[in-house]
Amino acid sequence: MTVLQVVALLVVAIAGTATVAVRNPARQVIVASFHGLALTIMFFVYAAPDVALSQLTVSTIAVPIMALLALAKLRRQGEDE
Amino acid sequence: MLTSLVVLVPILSATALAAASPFLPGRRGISAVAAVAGCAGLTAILLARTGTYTVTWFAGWHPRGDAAIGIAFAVDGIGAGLALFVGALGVVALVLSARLVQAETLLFDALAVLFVAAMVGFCLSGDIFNMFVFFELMSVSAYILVGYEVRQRAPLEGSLTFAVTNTVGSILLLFGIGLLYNKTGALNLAQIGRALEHGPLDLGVVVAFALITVGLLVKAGVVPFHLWMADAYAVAPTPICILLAGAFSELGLYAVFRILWTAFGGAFAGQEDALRAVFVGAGALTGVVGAAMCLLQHHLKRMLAFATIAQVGMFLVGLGLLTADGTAGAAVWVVGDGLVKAALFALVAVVQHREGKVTEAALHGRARDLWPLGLAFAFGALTIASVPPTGSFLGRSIVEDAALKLDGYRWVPALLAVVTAVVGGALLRAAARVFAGWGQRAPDDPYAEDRDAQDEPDERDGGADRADPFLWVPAVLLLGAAVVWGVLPGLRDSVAGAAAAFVDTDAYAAAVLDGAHHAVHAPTIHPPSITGYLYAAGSVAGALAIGAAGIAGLGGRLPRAVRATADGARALHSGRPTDYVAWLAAGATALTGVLALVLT
Amino acid sequence: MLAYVVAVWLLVVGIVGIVTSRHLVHLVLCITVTQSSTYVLLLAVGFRENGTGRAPIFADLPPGTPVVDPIVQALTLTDVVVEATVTALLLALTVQVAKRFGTVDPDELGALRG
Amino acid sequence: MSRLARTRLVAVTVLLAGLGGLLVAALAEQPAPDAPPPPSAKLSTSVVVHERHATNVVAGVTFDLRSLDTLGEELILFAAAGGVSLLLRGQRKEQEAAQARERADARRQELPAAVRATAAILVGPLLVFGAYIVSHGQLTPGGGFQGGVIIAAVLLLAYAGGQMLAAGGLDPTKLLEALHALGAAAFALVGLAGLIFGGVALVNVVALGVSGQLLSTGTILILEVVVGIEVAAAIALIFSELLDQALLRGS
Repeated sequence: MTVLQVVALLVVAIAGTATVAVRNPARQVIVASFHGLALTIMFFVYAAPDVALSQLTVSTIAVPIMALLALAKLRRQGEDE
Repeated sequence: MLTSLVVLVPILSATALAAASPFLPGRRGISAVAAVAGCAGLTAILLARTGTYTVTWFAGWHPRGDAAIGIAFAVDGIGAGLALFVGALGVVALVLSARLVQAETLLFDALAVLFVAAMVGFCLSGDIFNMFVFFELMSVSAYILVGYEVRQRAPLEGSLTFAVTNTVGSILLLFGIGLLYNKTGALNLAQIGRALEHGPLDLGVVVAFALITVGLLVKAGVVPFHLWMADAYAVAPTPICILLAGAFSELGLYAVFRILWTAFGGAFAGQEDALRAVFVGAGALTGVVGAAMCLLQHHLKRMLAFATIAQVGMFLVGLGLLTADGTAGAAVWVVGDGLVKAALFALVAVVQHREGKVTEAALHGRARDLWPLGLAFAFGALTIASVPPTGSFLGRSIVEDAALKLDGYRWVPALLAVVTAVVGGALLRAAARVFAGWGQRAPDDPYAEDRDAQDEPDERDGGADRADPFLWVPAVLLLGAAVVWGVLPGLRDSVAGAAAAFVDTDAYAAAVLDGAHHAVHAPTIHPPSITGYLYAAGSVAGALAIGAAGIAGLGGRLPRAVRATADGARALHSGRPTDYVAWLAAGATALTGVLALVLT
Repeated sequence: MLAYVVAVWLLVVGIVGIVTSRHLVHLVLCITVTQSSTYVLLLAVGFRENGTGRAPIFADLPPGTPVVDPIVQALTLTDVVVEATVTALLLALTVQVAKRFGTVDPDELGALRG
Repeated sequence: MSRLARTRLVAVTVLLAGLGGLLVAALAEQPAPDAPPPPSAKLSTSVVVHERHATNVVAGVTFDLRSLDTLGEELILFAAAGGVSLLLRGQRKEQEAAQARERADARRQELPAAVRATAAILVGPLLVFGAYIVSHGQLTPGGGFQGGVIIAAVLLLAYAGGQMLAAGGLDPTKLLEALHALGAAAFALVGLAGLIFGGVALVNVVALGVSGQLLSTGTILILEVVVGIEVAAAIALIFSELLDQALLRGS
C-alpha cells in the first residue's frame, strides 16, 4: 500500500464523517461535494479512472445541482409562509 | 431467444409508452395491458419449454473453463413459474388501473410495465449482480408507483419511508456482494457455488451471506425489517398493491433461497440444522407479529398489508425447512394466497371507489346492498385461513407434511393454523362490519385519526350506486382461480420437480457452467392427508371464532396488560424513516451475529 | 486492509447519520455517504499490488500487461449511476413532502402509524 | 437533539459497532493483496482487448460482457427521471404548467446579463467536450455516462442563459421527456438487433475495426452514444423539473 493510497483513504474517511456531522444542509452540500472529490482522487489512486470520472461528474455536477435546487425550493417555501 | 424476449418485450413497450406520453396527453389505452399480457404469454411458453433448466448467455459470452464472464439467465420451473405469476398479476393490475388510477399521461402505464419487466428479469437471472440491478429497478419503479397520488400526505410518506429503508437495505446487499466477490472472484451464482464448495466456511462467507440476506429480507418484509411495508402497501394505488403484496415481497424470499441453494449450497452443506432454526424462527416471529398487527388494524388496506407480512412469515417457514417439499409447498401457497389477496384488494377497491373511505368504522354497514361481494370477501378471508380445496390449503398442507418429517419441527402445523386463523378472523370481522353492518361500530383508530380525511379522493369517486363490474368481475375471477389452483391436475408433480431442481446445487451448476444435464430426484408429494384437513378445519373454525369475537367487541374486554402490549407494538410502527432504519440496523446486527455464531 | 476499514467506517457513519438526521436533505446526503462505502469496498477488492496496479486501459499499454480487475470497476460504475438516480428521486420526494406539509424533519412524519 | 433522537443514536451506535466489528473481522481473512486477480477478471481483460478491439477494458465489460446490467442501469435512470417529473408536477394540469413556465421565464430574466453572457459563451465548447467524452469511452476513460452528465449540465447552463428559447416553439421539457425514453428504447433495440441478426440478445453484430480507432468496437460505441443521449436527457429533465420548482413561488 502506497503513501498516496493511505492519504487518499484517510481523506475519504474524514470527509465522509464530516458530511454526516455537518447539520446545516446548505453547508453540507459543499462538504458532500468535497467527499465526492476525495473519492474521485481515491479512485484515481486505485487505478480506476473511469469510475473516478463518473464520481467527479456525479459529485461535482449532478448531486450538488440537484441538492441546491431542492434547498432553494425549500427556502422559497419558508419565505412564503 | 425466448428467454431474452421475455424481458425485452416489456422493456421496449415501457420505453415506447414513455416516449409517446408527452405527445398523447390523457390518452389511455390497452397498450400497457397488451405489453404485459405479451410478456406473460412468452413466460408461459418459456415455462412449458423448460425441462429442468434453460440457460441463456447474454451477448453470447459462454463460460470458458469455470470462468463466467457474461451474464446468464438460468431458468428453472420455480423461477419461470414465479415470473409467469408476476406477469398474470400484472395483467390484472393494469386492467384494474383503467378504473382506479387517474392518469393524465401514459407515464403511469410505462412505469407499471417496467415494474413488471424488472420483477420478471429478477426471477430469471442467474447472476448475483444482475439480480441486484433488477432489484434496484423494481424498487425504484415501486417507490414512484407507491407515491403516485402525490397530492395526499399518506402516499408521499409511504413512498419516502419505503425508499429510505430499501435503499439502506440494498446498500447492505451490495456490500455483501462485494465481500462475496472478494472471496470467490465470481458473480455468476453457479460459479460462486463451485468456488465456495471446497473452501472453508469462514467468517467472510457467513457475513457475506448474512448481508445479502438482510438486503433481501428488507424487501420481503421479515420482522424487524417489515416496518416500511404496511405504510407503503396501505397507501399505494390498489393495482400496485396487488403487485406489491402478491409478488414483490415474495420475490425477496425467492432470491434469498435462490442464492442460498445455488451459491452457498456447497459451503453450508452439513449446517442445515442451524440454518433451518434461524429461518424457521424468523418466519415464525414474522407470522405471529404480522397476524397480531393485522388483528389490531381497522384500515382495510393496512389490514391486508399486515396479512401479507404474516403470510411472508409462513412462506419463510416453508422455504426455511430447507427441503424440496417445503419449497414446493411454499411455491404453491405463494400463488394461492397471491390470487386471493389480489381479489381482496379489488373488493376493497369496489367499496372505496364508491364510498371514498377505507376504514371499518367509516364504512360500517355502508355496503349492505353489496352483500354478494361481502360473501366473496368472506370466502377470500376463509381461503387465507386455508379452507379446502383452495391453493392456499394445498400449499399449506404440503408445508405441514414437510415439517412433520423433520425432528423438532412438529409444532409448525399448529403455528401455521394459529397464524392463518388470526389473519382470516380479522378479515372476516371486517367483512361482517362493512358488508353486513353487524356488531358494534369499530372504534375510531387513535393511530389513524386523519386518515379518512386524507384518503377521501384516493381513488376516483364514481358516485355510482352500483358496484363497478369492471372491479368486481376480476375479483370473482381471481377467487375462482384460487380454487382451481388447489385442484389443478398434475400440479403437485410438476411443482415437486421444479422444487427439486431449485434446491439441487450440483445439477444447477452443471447446467449453467458445463451445459450438462444431470437427473434431479423429485420428491413424491402426497395429496393432503386427514391431518391436513383437520388442521385446516381448526384454522377455519378459529377464524370464525376470532371474527365473531371481534364483532362482539370482545377485544375491548381483554386484560389491561394485553391491551398495553398491543398499544406498545403499534407505537413501534411509528411511520418515521429514522426509526425504521434504526430497526433495520438492529435486525442486520442480530442476524449477522446469530449466523456467525451458529455457522462458524 | 485500511481500505476495508474505511469502507466499513463509511457504512457505519452513514447509517448513524441517517438515524439521527433532522432534515430530509441531510438524510439524503447521509445515504450517499453510506453508498460510497460500497465503492470503496469494490475498488479495494479489485486492486492488486502485484504488477504495478495499472488501470485496465490499453490505449498506451502493450496487450498482456497485468492490470487491475476491470469487473469491479464496471460494477462500481453502475453503482455510482444508480446512487445518483436514487438521490434525485429522494430529493424530489423531499421537495413534495415540504410542499404538502411544510416540514423537512423526518421525525415529524407519521401520517401512517400503528 | 430530542430525547428520541438521542436514544436512537446510542442504540444504533452500539449495534453498529457490533456489526462493524463483524465486518472488519470478516474482511481480515480476505485474500492477500498480492494474490493474482480472479480468473474471470483476467479472462474478461483478454477477451475485451482481443475479441472486442476495445482499449478501455472497463467500457468493454460495461457495454458488452455485462451489457445487460448497463441496460438495467439505464432503465433505472429512465424510471427515476420519469418519476421525478411525475412527483414534482403532481399531476398538475397542462395550463398551470404553461403558466408556471412563463413565470419561470420571467424570473430567469432577472439573472444578471453578465451571467447569461458567460453561460452562452461556455455552451458551445462544453458541448463539444461532452460529446468527445461520450464518443471516446471505448478507448480512454470516460464514456456515455460521464459525457452525458456534462452535456446535461451544459443544457442547464444554456437554459439559464436563455439560449433554449432559440429552439423554437418546441417545449424543451417535452423534448427531453421523449428523448430520454427514446434513449432507453434504443439500448433495448440494440439488444433486439443482436437477437435478430446474431441469434443472441445484445451480441455485437457490427464489424470490428482496428483497435485504438474510434470505430473499432462495433456495438460498444453505439451503446456509448445511446447511453450518452439517455443520460444527458434524463439528467437534464431532472434538473429542469427541480429548477421549475425552485423558480416557482408557492404551489
